[in-house]
Amino acid sequence: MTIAWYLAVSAIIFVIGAAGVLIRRNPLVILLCLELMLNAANLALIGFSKMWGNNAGQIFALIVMVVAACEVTVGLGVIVAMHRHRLPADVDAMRELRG
Amino acid sequence: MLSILIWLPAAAALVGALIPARRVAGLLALGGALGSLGITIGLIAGYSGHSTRLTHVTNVDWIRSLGIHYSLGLDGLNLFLVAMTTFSFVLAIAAANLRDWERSRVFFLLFALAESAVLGTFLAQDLALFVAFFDLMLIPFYLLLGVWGGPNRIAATLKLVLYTFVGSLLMLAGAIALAVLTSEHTGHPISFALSTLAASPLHKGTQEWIFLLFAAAFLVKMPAFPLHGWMPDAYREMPVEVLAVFSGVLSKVGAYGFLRIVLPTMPAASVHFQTPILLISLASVIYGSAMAFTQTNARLIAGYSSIAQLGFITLGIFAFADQGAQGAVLQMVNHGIVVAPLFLIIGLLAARAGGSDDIRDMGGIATRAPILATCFLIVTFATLAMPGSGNFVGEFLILLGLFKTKMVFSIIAFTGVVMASVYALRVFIRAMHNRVGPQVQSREISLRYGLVLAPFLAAIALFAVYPQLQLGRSEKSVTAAIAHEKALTQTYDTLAGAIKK
Amino acid sequence: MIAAAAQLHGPHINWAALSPLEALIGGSVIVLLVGLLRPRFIREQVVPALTVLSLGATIGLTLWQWHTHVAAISGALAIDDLALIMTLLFAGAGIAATLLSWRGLAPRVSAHGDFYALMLGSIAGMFVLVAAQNIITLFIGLELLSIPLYVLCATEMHRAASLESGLKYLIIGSVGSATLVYGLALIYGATGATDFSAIAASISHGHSSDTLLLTGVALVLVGLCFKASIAPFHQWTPDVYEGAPTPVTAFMAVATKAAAFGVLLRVLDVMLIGERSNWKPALAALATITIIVGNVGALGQASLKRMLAYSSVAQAGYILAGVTVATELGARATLLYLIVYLLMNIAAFAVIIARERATPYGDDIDAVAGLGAESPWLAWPLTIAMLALAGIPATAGFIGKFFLISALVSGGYTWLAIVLVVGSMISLAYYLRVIAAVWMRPAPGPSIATAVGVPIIAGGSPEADVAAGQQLELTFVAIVFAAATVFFGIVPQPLFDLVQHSAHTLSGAL
Amino acid sequence: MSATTAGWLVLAAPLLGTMITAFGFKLLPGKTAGWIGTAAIAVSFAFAIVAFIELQAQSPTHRELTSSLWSITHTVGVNANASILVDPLSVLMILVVAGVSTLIHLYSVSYLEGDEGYVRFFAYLNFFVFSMLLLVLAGNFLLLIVGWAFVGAASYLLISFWYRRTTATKAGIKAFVINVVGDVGLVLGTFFIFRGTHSLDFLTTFHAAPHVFAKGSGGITAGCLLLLVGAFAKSAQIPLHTWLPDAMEGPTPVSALIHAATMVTAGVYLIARMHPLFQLAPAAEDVGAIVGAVTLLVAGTIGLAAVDIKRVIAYSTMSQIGYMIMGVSAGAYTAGLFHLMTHAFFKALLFMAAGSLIGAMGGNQSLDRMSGMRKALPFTFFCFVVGGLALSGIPPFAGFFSKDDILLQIGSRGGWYWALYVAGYAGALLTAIYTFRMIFRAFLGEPCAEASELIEHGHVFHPEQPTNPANGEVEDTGVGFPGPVHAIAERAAPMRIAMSLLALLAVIGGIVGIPKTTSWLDKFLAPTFADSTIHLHPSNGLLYFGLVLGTVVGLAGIGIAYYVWVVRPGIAPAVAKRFGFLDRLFVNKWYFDELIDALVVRPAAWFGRFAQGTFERLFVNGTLVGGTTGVVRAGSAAVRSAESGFVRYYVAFVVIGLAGIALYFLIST
Repeated sequence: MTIAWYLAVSAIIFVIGAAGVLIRRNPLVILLCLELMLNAANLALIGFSKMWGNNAGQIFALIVMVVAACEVTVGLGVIVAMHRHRLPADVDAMRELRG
Repeated sequence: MLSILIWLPAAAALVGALIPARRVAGLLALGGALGSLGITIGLIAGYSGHSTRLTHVTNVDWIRSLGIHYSLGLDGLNLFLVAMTTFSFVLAIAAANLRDWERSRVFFLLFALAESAVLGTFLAQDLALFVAFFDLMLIPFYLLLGVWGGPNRIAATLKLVLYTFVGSLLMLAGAIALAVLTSEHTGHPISFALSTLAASPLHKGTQEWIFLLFAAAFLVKMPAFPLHGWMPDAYREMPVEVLAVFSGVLSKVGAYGFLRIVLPTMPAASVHFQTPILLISLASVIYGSAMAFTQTNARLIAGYSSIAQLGFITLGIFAFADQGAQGAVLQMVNHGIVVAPLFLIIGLLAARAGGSDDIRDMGGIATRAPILATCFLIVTFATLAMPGSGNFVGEFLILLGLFKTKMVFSIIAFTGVVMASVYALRVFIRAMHNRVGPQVQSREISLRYGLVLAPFLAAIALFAVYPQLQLGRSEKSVTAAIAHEKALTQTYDTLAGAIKK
Repeated sequence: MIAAAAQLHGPHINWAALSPLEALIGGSVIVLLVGLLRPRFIREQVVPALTVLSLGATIGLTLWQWHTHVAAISGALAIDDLALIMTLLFAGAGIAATLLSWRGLAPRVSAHGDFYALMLGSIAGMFVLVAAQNIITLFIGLELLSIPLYVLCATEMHRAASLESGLKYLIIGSVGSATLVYGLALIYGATGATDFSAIAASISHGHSSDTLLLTGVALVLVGLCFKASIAPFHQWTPDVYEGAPTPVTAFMAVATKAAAFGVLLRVLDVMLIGERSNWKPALAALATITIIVGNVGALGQASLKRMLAYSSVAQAGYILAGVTVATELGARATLLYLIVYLLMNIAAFAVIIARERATPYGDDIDAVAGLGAESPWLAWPLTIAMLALAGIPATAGFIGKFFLISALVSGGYTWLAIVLVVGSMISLAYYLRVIAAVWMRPAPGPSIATAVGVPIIAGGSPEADVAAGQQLELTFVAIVFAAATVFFGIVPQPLFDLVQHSAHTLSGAL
Repeated sequence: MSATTAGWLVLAAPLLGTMITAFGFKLLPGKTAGWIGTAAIAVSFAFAIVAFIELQAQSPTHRELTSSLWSITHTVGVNANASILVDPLSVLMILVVAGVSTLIHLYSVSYLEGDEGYVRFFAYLNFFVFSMLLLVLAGNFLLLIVGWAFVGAASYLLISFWYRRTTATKAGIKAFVINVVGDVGLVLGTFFIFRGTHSLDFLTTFHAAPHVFAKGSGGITAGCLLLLVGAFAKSAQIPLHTWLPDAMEGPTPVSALIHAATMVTAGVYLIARMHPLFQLAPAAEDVGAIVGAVTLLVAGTIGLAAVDIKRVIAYSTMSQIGYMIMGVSAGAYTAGLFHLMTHAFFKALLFMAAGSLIGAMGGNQSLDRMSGMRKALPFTFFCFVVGGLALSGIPPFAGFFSKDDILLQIGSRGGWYWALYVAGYAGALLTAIYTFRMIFRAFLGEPCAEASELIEHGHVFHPEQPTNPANGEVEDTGVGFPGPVHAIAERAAPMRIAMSLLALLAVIGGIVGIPKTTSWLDKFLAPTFADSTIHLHPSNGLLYFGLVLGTVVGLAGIGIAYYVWVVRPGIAPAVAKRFGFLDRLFVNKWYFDELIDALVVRPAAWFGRFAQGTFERLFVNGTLVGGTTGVVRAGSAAVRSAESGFVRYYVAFVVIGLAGIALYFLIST
């Protein structure tokens, strides 16, 4: 099975994630979609690392996971804070800043 | 020496701004200006004009990495412009001292800064330095107009600054391009020194678009038709003391820029664009005059008349004839020492006509103010360049030069001379003569203000009987400035003649 | 991670070279811990003091390491002039931001320790970012820089605007990072290497037109341009800048941008130099769009923060132009402009914060109306900052623009120089509008002051209740940076000497 | 002292007078200023005589003396010094100018009495004399132009001397602007000549001209025609004459001095001075001669119809100058200058008499109001008659010899010049008619109210509420209006003295140039015109024929006038009705004002209004400013609307941008 398949899958996941960010309005879902995008990258990395036979890609993937975790944490924190202030869980409602 | 000349006013005013006393600031600013004037007079006395060489040269590295030098120099080209500047500023600041200004310390600081910047522009011998001073010059006037100006000053400032900075930013780009491309052209390290740039001109094509960038800046500054959109508002709102120097001195920077920078560094382009520029100038002459005799606001009449005058000056420069250029330089000085008192007098008239600049609200002011009337009369005659005034000698030379190279332009330009007589006298009559206007309280000019105007009249008289004072000193440098163009045009003409045969 | 890597390879770590980074991280930890102590004095006075101290230490160590050019952690990081100058820049911005937020609201609502610790952490991230020598450290640095900023934006939790900006920044930022990391992945896939030099080498060996690689490059460009707020990836900038606490905005505006451009220089001029022919036109186009979008967007903005946000977009366009030419001169011009940009922006933000605290208008332009008469010590710095941003002579802004333009012209991008000039023309309109408000308008009457709606919309905040008297540090910052702006406008040679060698590390590729 | 020194002093005296009166205006009580002014001119006249004697002492070939003080411009080939040229021509002119001016100053001492602008008047008047002397003494074109413009300015100042009369200021600016047109012509002409000779100095130019310009070549012809424009503007020749009648708004002495005796003859002097150039441009000479002839006829006809007494004299001035221009253009230089001199005498006299008459009428100038003044003003009447006879060319009065001399010379050129000859005598007939129409209507017949008041109560009529006769505006007696005193020669000694002296000159002035008998003037002026290529040797037959014809025509004219306005007063209106068209034409001054208004003034004003109303608003502000700002604003709106606040849209932009770049990369390789 050539690298192309891994790439294809990862690309599809990436696009799905992006599409999710574009379409969904719930911040939680958007966070999930972001996770998808990052993991698409991970898949690609691991595939390449296998292809090139060096493990730099895998290290990178690990790091990406950690980073992803951090991002989600911060994101959830902010969402919680918003919830506390009775702000709707809807990104389209966040339009106080514009223009 | 020249550095002192430039920075003395600013320094003095800065001290004044730091001293927490009301009157001191103005007097210190005046003192600084006087100092510069003194230095200038010394320089004139010491200047022979036997060679085109720069004198009193200051030249130190400013930004080594970009080949920018803080280099100043004096020659026949800028000697009398500097003199005119210091002279007008002394008297304008003196006039300003006769009034009370809120936040007077800032006012005089800006006023003096303006003088320093203008002097720097005239003396700079490095393109980058020139550009820097050229832009810097505007900031004090921007604030002077914006803070102490008339009712709708904010709009005026915006127009003024946008117009002029649009020009000068284009020039900035042009200047850098000129220097960088020259250094690539010659292979020498980049340098903004005018002498270097003039030494090795670029290819014609390159010169041409750079020329346009510079022309934009200078034509806006003058202002020339049709780039004068900022002029009416600014002139209407500016305090007259500021306006006197603004119109008298700053407008000359543009024309001077052509002589000092454009013609020496871009001869091919200058020749290439001779006719378009001449047409613009001619349009300025006629349009300015026409506007001047339809306006009813005295300031605007003077403003449009200076558009026409600057048109004449540009005609003289781009005639590429010695007489024309000499006349142009003479005319720059003449116009300066004429238009400044003109605006001061308009201020006095407005004060007597219930604060209105509109000549329809004036009339009959001469009845109780014969001296003021006489001053105004003399200035008026000088403005319309009546023979016997220095302005006439200037226009005579300009038109003579133009007549030699471009006869048709010269003949058309004469209509401007006639129209000048119409609008100038129109102001005088509508203001001083005829029936007394409704709110007019005619009263004689105060002694102190008379003492401010007197030097102007004296200068006008001096240049009327002895313009040679300047012509003799400027001849060498001025002719050198247009030497390339003369040579080029002549070769073109001979070529054309050959082709005909 | 670094530790993990160490056990695997037992790499040689040059502790001395890394000392600035150590100072930052250590400082961050200490600040965090001290912040946990109870006494009010410690939290409100000592913590900021410690922050400043550690930043000072960073600067000191940076100067100590001056002109060293070594690879640390087995080539993961490179300590060279570029990195060191950037570090100075970040630390300076950090100190300024600390002073600006010292008596501000943001640290109070979040625990002081956290606030400053996050800031230091973010600075550490910036250091890693500009020093990075391979794509992994690049990514680590980027995230270490970004994540704290997400939090910092949202610190003023009682303000919906603050939260909104935080979340927006987070979402879009994450999209950006995802794009970046995906791009890096593709590049890795195309070249099989993670080190910049190795990647560059393999590109020069004929992978230059590989589809995989090109896609990767595109994704990486977008990811980085996003951080540098280059149009059309700039849209988060106005919202986030306006919503975030003003000191944070100031910090982001200068430091983040600098970091982004620092890494752009490295990535483009070292790693992707082989792709020059491809990315140069793209960047030129982006620069043009950015300059125009930023400048026209800033017109007529009532909120000063928003105006400065757009102006920062425009400035990013100018700087990107400097990057575009991909010459040593261009790199130097870019660096110099970044320094200048720091000076003038901090000065402006300091004044805005001062007014936020003194008036009920928040960051609305009314807040500075009549400032010239009221308090010249704030009016002049603001005026100078605006003139500098507009590029008026006798200010550093003029020098910066001058250098940029000459770099562009000599790099054969004269048309881009003209675009830059046109942009500056437009920019005059809104910069001078501020000056006009400062000097030519009277201070607005109390009638407007009572209108409560104004401040919130204007991104203002209850900070207004802080007494106007206690702004010495703000005035101080404003004056110092404005003075520097003028000083380097008149005596710019030191700046040129500073950046003189910075580009040498890149020059190998250039 | 040498002739040139005297020349300089001739200039210095009036300048000094100006200075004293101008600066000391607050310190000079009563008539002091008047006497100072008069003295200054008298001194100047004295020096003129000295110059004359000194010049005569020189040998005839060395009578062109120049002297220069300092150099005004000496650069890039344009060299002009402050230099004067003293030769018979200029000496004749300074003698006439200074002499007549002295008398007119003397007259004014009383005439302006009681006017609040008294001192200002003499400052102006002195300045005028200075300018005029500068004009005639100038040794190069630059100085000539300066003097030329200065007299224009002085004339402007004096025309609108009563500056609160709007009519006066209008007339003033009209005169000034038309004079500037003349200046422009003069300057342009100078350019053309300078282009050939590369010199502004008179003598150098004159010597060089024949070598650089081929006779009748384009350059010189253009130059001379342009010089003629200058001459016409100053000397009120068609079509640049319309300012002169309006100039009568000025005080009467001004009309006498500037608009009769001196300034308006500058054109004649110019042509005479430039004769070496004009002889190279025969076309220009012919134009001058024809225009002169036309002017003398047209002005004569208008003189028949005018009712304002000063305007009648003004038109007669135009017509007489027509004679001179015709003469000097046709090469009859001496004759032209001779007539210039005599005309100065009798026309100044006529104006003075008119002034006295107007004084008696309380400022009113309309012939319709006047009648029977003879008893009231016997002396004035006498002067009027003497002047009138001289003007009508009745022997042995001065005008007789000079006018006939011009016509004689012209006739002797034969060819088409005969047409001019005939026109000249036709003009003479008209002259006699309108002159005596004026005299008869004013002095004969039943005494009018003013006259009888003067006769019976013995004091001059003074209206309770003085009004501007031109437009009926009510005047006050503040500065800027005529004073309350109406001086008449019968009461004021200075006026009487001045008038009697002029009357004497008007009678005997002709003696200096009696053809074939004395002709001292010919001999005196010979050196100046020695280089003339036109040599006229009129036959005695033509001479005697001319003398007789002149006398007959003059007497006939007087006869007709007497018949129409004294014997059968009814005829005049009847004739006017009979030839209604001609009447309207003459009354409306041949519609020249309307013509110029339509051709020049209106278009200029229209252009001005267009520039201000349309162009400035639509293009300069609308397109240039509005357009650019509009584009920028639109862009701003677009950008800000894109900044919608929806995060997902921002992401969309990121994706789109990404796609764009990626596509570009993939396509470009």
